[in-house]
Amino acid sequence: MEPAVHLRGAVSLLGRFPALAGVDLDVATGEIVLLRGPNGAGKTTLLRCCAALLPVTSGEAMVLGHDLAGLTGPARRALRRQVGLLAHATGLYDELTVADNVAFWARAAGADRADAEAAMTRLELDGRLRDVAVGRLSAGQRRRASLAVLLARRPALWLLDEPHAGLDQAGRDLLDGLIGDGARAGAAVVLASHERDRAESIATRTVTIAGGTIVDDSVVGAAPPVATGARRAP
Amino acid sequence: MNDGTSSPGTRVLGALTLIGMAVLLAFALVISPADETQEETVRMFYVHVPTALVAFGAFFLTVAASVGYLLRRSEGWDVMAGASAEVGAVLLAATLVSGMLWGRVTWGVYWTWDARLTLTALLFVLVLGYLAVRRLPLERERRSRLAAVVGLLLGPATVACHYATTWWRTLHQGPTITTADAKMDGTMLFTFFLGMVVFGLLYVWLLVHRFRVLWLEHRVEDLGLDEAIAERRREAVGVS
Amino acid sequence: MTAVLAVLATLADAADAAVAADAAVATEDRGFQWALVLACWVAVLAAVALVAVRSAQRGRRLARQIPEEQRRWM
Amino acid sequence: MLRDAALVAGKDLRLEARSRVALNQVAPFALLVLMLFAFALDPDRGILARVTPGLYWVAVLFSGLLAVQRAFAVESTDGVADALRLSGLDPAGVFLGKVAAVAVQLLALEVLLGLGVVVLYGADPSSVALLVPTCLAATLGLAAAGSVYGILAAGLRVRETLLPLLLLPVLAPVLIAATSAFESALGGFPGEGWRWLGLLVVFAALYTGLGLATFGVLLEDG
Repeated sequence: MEPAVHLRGAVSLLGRFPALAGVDLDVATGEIVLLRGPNGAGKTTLLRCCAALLPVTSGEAMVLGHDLAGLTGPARRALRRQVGLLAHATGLYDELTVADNVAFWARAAGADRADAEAAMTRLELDGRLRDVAVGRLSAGQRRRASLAVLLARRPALWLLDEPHAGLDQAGRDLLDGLIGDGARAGAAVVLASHERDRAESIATRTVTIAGGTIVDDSVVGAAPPVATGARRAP
Repeated sequence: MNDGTSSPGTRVLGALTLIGMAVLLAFALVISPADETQEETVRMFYVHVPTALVAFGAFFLTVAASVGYLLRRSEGWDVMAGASAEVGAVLLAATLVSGMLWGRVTWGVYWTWDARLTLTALLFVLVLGYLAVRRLPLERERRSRLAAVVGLLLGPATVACHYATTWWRTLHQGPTITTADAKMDGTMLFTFFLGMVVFGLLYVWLLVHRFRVLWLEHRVEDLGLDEAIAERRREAVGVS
Repeated sequence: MTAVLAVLATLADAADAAVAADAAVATEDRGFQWALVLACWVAVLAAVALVAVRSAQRGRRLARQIPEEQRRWM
Repeated sequence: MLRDAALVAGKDLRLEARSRVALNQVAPFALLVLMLFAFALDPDRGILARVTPGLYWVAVLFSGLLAVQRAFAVESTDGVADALRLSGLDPAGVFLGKVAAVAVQLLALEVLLGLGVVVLYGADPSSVALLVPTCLAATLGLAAAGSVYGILAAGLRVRETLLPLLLLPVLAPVLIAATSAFESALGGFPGEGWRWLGLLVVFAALYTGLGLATFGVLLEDG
């Protein structure tokens, strides 16, 4: 089966700085890859390249069956629609409520209102928080709202940049459960994290990146964890 | 002599332009007669009208090259659009200066809201905006793309501005100014066409040089990329 | 743009005032016409020359930084 | 495309309903401009009445600039620009949605400013047949051109200064045409105004078409 992500010698420039200096990486569907490495190693750039948000200047880059080189409008849109990116920024409109935000982004990706409601329920945002403007949420609550958007869009490739940051214990457990469910449902997951213990417990593979290249790629062999939340998966 | 943006071709072109300019100056300032109605001020037209027309041509090339870039995404079109806009901006400034000085001596004021003068001023601001986009500190590909769209939009903007300013002046029945009311004799006509040729040559000459300067800027940007990648990879040593 | 037009309008007003003083002389005086004609040509040619010289300097500085084979037009 | 447009427009109007930036900041600003003009020009000598069309459209232009700036500021904060690119929305749909939302807000502003010039400057708005279509066409042109340049400048650090530089000269024909059409209408000789209305319609159609064609390029990595 075709890997979800296939990179060979991928170089990506930020201005004149080679943030990625030749990356070789394959991620299969159903895999949970932990991406670790020091600050400035290229983790975020790698995730953004996989989302077709940054151009790969040279080298091979295939994501979800699309060649990133020469990707034109409609094909690029089709690819991006299947990618869920959880970045440091929320990607939400601060002045809209959680419910409005999740509904808008879910519907933009072709999902319907029911998907949005189910995702909010799953992230425990269906109570009081539902009608609160995103700008007035705490950092952890915002992260949950971003996760709800990701979940509602049902992406085939999850790109999570420091997903545990800012979440409380319950939130982290919930997130781990979601990641496990996603992978079992056939999504490929790449998560960049400094929190080694927590991330390693869910990852099926650990990849170390430094200086814009992969320096270590080892199979951990952990089975995806079972969802811990009492609620049913959406 | 690989020390700049010259080549045998541009040297010949440059020599032709300079000789042509000298001949043009002789005709414009000495040989051609003063006009009956406009007297000596007609000598400004030999610079005013050619710079204006060539500047419009330069604009047209910028628009065309921008479209070319959007279709082909090749560096050459992008650089061509930028180079043409730069030279066009200089020529437009020359048009404005000569137009204002002519206005000063003929109408007694530096500026009137003549349709053509207003259009030229608008175009000048439009091209300044375009050049501002070209100087944005962005990744080259993105900057080229934004510049190409702005360059493409110069076309319809010019057309819209043309109709708006023309109707604006004619419907308001302000001072109607026709610049072509002078009766031109043979020498004057020859001087005018010589001016067109010389400023055309000047444009092409400058265009080629600016194209090469912008091209070199890109090459300098690319410089040391392999070295930078190797250096970046050395950061990885000892991390795993 | 409006700001620019406003500035231009102000300039025009200022010019108006200055011109009002010698308007009568202006149209008759050929010396004055010649002065403006020369000013016009000098301004245009000087501007073009300035741009050309600066461009040449920049081209030379850039060309020195890159290897020979990338300057094949020369 | 139209579904995406409706989605984006609905989202923008909901955002305005919640934040009330246009209502609480842009509208008072527009009225303030009208008052400042009255201070700057002597209102007793009929100058104000003569230049009402121009002042009205200058006020609309500046408020429109603020509205466009606001409409695209919300798309460039906190990862929203990335989210928009990942959303799968059709760029042409996003463009139409933004145009529609900006146009609706501008039309509301124009009604307010219209009341303003009637009350403050004593304008006579009886030639509705020309005034209303002029407003509609000018607004569409303003919103379309504004959206093209708005998204172009949205992700940039210099957007507050770059947008006026790019947009205002492009909108000069709209200012000239709308002002002239209003002059004809208010001056009681509407016949001449139809030609200007034609120019406004062509401008609006032109920039809507250009926006549909180029928005994908601008949004791709904008």
